[in-house]
Amino acid sequence: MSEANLNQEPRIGIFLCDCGTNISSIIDVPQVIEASKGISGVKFVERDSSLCSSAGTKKIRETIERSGVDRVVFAGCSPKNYGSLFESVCQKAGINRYLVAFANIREQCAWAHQDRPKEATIKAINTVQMAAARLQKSEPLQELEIEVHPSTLIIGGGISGMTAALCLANQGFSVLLVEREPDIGGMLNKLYKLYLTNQEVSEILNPVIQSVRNHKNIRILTSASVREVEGYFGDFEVTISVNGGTEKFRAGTIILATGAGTFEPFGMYGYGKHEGVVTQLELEQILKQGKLKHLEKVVMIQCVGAREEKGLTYCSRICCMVAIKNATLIKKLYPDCEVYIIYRDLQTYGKENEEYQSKARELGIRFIEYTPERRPEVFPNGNGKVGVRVYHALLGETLTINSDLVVLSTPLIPNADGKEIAKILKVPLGPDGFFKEAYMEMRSTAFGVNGIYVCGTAQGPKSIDESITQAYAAAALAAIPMQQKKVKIPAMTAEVNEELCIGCQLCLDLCPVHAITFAEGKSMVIEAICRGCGTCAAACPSKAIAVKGFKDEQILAEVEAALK
Amino acid sequence: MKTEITSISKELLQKSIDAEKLRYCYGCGTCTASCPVAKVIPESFNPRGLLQKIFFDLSKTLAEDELWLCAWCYSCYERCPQGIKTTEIFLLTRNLAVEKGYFPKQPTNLVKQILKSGRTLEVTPARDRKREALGLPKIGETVSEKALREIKIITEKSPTWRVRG
Amino acid sequence: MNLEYSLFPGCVSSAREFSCEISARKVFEVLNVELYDVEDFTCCMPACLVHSFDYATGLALTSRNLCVADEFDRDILTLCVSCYGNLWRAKKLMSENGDLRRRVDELLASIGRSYQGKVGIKHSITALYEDIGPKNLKNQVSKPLRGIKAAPFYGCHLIRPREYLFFDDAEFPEKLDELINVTGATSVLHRERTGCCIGCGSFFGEVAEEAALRLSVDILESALEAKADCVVVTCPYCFLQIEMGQLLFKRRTGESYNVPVLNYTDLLGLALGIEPRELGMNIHKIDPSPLLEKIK
Amino acid sequence: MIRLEKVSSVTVIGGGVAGIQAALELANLGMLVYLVEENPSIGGRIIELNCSSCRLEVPMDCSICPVIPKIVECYHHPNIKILTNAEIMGISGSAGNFQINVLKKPRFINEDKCTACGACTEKCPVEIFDAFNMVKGRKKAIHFPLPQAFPQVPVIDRENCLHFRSGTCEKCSEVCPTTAINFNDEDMIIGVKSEAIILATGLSLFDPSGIREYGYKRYKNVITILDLEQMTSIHGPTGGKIVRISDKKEPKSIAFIQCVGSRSRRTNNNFCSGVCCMYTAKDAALVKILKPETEVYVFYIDLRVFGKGYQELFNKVRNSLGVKYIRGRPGGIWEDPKTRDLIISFENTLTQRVEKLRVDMVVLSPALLPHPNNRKLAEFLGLELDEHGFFKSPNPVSQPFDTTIKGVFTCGYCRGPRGISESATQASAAAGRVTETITLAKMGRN
Repeated sequence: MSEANLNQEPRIGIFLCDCGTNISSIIDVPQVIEASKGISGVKFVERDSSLCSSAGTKKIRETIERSGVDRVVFAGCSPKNYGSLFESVCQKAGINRYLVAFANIREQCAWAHQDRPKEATIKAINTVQMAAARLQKSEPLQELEIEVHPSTLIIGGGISGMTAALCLANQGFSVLLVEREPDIGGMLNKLYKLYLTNQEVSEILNPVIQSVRNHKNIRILTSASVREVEGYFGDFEVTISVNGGTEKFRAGTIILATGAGTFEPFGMYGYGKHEGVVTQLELEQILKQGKLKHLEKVVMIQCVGAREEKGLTYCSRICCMVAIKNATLIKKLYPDCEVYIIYRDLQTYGKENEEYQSKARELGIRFIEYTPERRPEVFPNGNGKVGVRVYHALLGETLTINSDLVVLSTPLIPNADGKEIAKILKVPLGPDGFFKEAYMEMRSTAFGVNGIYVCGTAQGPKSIDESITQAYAAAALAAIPMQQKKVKIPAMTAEVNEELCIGCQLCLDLCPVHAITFAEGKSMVIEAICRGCGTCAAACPSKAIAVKGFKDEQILAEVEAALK
Repeated sequence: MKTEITSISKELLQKSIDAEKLRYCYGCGTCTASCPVAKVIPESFNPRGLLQKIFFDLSKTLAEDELWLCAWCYSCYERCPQGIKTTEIFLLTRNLAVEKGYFPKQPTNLVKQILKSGRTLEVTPARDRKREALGLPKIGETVSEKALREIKIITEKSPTWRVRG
Repeated sequence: MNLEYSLFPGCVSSAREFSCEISARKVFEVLNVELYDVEDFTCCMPACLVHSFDYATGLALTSRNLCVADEFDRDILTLCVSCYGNLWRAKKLMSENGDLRRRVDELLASIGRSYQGKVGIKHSITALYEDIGPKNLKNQVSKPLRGIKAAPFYGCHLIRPREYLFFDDAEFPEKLDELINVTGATSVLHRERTGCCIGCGSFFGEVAEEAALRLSVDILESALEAKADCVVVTCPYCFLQIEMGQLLFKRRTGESYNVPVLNYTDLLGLALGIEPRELGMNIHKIDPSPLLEKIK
Repeated sequence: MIRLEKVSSVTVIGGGVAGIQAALELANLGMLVYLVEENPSIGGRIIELNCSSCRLEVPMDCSICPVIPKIVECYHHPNIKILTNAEIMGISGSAGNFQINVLKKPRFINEDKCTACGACTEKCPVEIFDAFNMVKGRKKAIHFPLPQAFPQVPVIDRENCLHFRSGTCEKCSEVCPTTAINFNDEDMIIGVKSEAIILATGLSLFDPSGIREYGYKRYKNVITILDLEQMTSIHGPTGGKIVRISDKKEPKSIAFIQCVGSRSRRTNNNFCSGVCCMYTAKDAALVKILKPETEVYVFYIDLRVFGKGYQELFNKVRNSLGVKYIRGRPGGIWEDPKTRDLIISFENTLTQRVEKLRVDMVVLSPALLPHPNNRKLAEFLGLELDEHGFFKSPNPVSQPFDTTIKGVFTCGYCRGPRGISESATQASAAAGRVTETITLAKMGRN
């Protein structure tokens, strides 16, 4: 067993993986082995055909224990793939995980230069040398373990926020639900009936509101907003302004469910100018109040303000279905009414949506395709009628429809206060203005920032079932650290050398996450908050700050090895 | 070209359950892409466009020559992803056209020939003699009297078969 | 094997394209198959024309022919794929016992007939393939047509729609190719093999004529691209269109294709050792003799 | 750490993206998870896809790379028991107490001993058909699973292995340096008790040869998008090069055809597979980036660009990369018998022009169908399926991943078409729902 001893010369072991033939078919592995053996401090170079296999991991552990090295380089695939696996194997063999380095000779050498094997081999040798050079200057680091407070702050009391709240509260966690409006329910309060099931919204909304209100683990604050979030994952300190004053709360995790707004198409297709031109949301209100008078012809226009080259570039995902639903409702109310949906591409993805579209077609709702090059025109046509002139791209003809009502389908847009919330929570917004998740494919409800999650239309336009799904997913992610009660945070945080610190406080202003405090004339890093970005270290005029694991001497050693 | 959209004919939809399927057409163009007529005279015939027109403006479509250009080859019928019985829908629409008094010249003449002889093509005595000369049996200017009589009885019951001439 | 059929010659072969009927009668005679003429058959009353005027009346007129055929205990044998497809369509529509069927039954009752749909419907090609079979045909070939490359032209209603025509695949049929190869000739793969000659459908005067001409030219080009010596058809309508197309093209441009068009029965007849004249090949408008010389 | 004997157990059926993600969330929430997978390795459909962004260094979502660490994590998680080569034989009981009988078929190779050296596959004398290798089309009777499957331990095809057919060959076992091969492995029935079940059976592929006019399986250069994904995969049979199957030449023009068998009453698949428009956009981009001079066409009906960033990616693919989009579903394809080029007949429905296009290669996007195993599972559990074979939800809006039976939940494609991202989100969600349900049930009991 080998404990890294800084007084001793570093003892390095190198594992080289063939990755089946992925690496060995391009890179001259024996040459890399030969070169690696010459690196100072290297005690062994071990080659394997597949280190990630069960046999491979067993071999890693045995080899380390037998040789007594204190640092290990893995030359193989990207650490994205098996990095954490190899680190944990090393840890079991007694090696601090911060003394493990990776040389990516598969993606960055073998694959990137598959047509130039000679150069790829040289690059592979360099990559291994750099990793080893860096390791020689590395120190063992200890991760900080933080207790996670079993409570969640949920911002937004719409269907997503409420669903997440119930899921967590039912697991015994305490939830604080903060809603900006005087009442919970969110966007659904404004809607009439649901697509797919044609139920009234209240049928699904009311039971959820009741459960949330009656749950002993949920506390609701309405007409309230989040002012400030301090602290860190596991122990956030939240300031909420409510009832004209502010209150402070503690939360282990935070879920963002602030929802979205709707685009108001003033100046487009006569909206706000001609009577008889409304948005889908307004139509929804009219239908809900039972005030829709008999109509002969209704025209709905899709993608109003959406899917544009500039501005709102995205597809709002739900508008086609909303239009088809409202068209269906009108058709059921007045079967003789002709209903037209003028669309660009029908977004009736999947099974249920496509089936719903078919049913609408069975009811005789008619679909007209337009292209962005030739948009429909809306004009007043006397007697309270609105004319719609549209080039039916599939017919190759211009049609004129003398309609009683024109309904514009407008996209969901980011909430106006999104920017402020993003700033308070230090989470990113995407180019479309919606909250930007960590990674769309596998982590659509998480942020790069740990302990904060997102769900519902705050993350992007989506339907009710998709919002509910995301709410459960966000709740599951938030529940994991609270269930485990503790989280480890990476040890690569900034560190202040008090002797060198001159107290200029430059770092305080620059730190994007407010992890630095100032006391007794010196800067101090709160490790639980610091994400190791290195901004402070780069800026410090007296070189008093360094990021653990990324110290200047480590980086310089790596650079030196590269230039050798 | 401007068109005021009129109500779709209830008659057409009630005629046959297959015509209902027309509503499932999302205009993918498989029919036109498969159509031999559209291949050679696309400016005159486009089955996809024709289906859209039937759906959007039936009354105008009834008067159009395009309706009679389908060659009845069943290529589109065979390939339509939505299983729309295109060929049959064209036939039904032609029925409506005839009901409304649109009698295209050539088909009408052929039908008259059928009423007269039981065949679409005339067999003149000279042609019949040629048959004989080639070793084929003579068939006469008309089909059998009995058959011709039966054709008359059946067609007299149809209002649209009152082909004046 | 003693096969017999009720011959349903169809308007085109009876009134125009005699060669088709001549060669079919001769070939079946040689194969020892009895073809009976039926007095009361009429035009098949093609859906594209007759049913266009009145669906139910048209269907009654077509079904009447099936009723006539039921008087004899023999399958119908058509020479024209249009008749074949049209009769099958009637059989299919009559099997769906809806309002349409009831209306047609009334009309048939008015002439004292009732639809049974007992006898089968064959085309000369389906009879040759299914009832006699390529193997039996091959055994009877006495003059294999080696050296001839033939471009098969299946004809729409032999293969489409699959909904009620089951003879061959609608997109990649192979049975006519197989029958061609039985004669010792070689079938060639060409792009228009399942194409349409527009003969039995499109009606609108000059526009349709123009379309027919262009399609004929396309079919000929397709055959020539595949280096075929002739086009082999299954239907007098296709025969007529592809021959006429060549004559019209020559009149219009002065250039001629001179691609012989053969009924499949012509090809089979030759292989069975029948003289071209006996098959009516002497009345073809595109002279087949250069092709016939190729055989030797 | 978590003490397993006290915790609740959940069975996840299906080891694809959805199943893996659900298993991981549950395991991290402190449950004991049985992950049952019918194939010899976990990973599911996604490991058949290519790695695009890592290769291209373009900001494009890679389908496979973010999933690989999840597969590894899942395989090594102390709370997850993975049963590969396993078939569900029967399920009894109800919510809180399901008894699941699993038939674990033998692998014949000791996963702990195998070093994946490949000596066995090299020596094996039997070649069999390989559906995932359009180019070579062959693999050995003992072979590795797809390159990104886990574990990377060879599999023996019992049907074709000479040892199992006639007892005449033990070549693989003779050359194995670690004596990992054991022909005497036997079937095992394992009884699993679970409080809840998550179904994640995934999808199956429509056979596009059913759409006869496109000539799939008849024309060599008509392939499916999965074939292309394999070809463009660095692990694939061509090492990432796109070639025509007929002559192994790089195509100068490629046409993609959407909605092959989907959105079709003719095939009884009257639904949209939900993912094809975007994976086609991604692969069309990949072709263009790899070889910008390639002409790329996409035939579509409606562009389904509903997801986050989809429209923007599509704009880029069409406007910047120059992929030509044509609205129209081709009528048919004819193969030039000499060159094996493909001539597509189509109508551009936005211009009403009827045209022909000659291309070197055609790539079809076949309909994605629910997994056939759903029928059997539905029978065991008394679940309702829809007419296509997707699991039904009691209310698709408010209970998107519940089923008609208490304690049984779904995630991923088995409930309806969805992409990787939505499948993964649903998997996390289903895990949340299961935990909630189990906690509530326990509190009710106590």
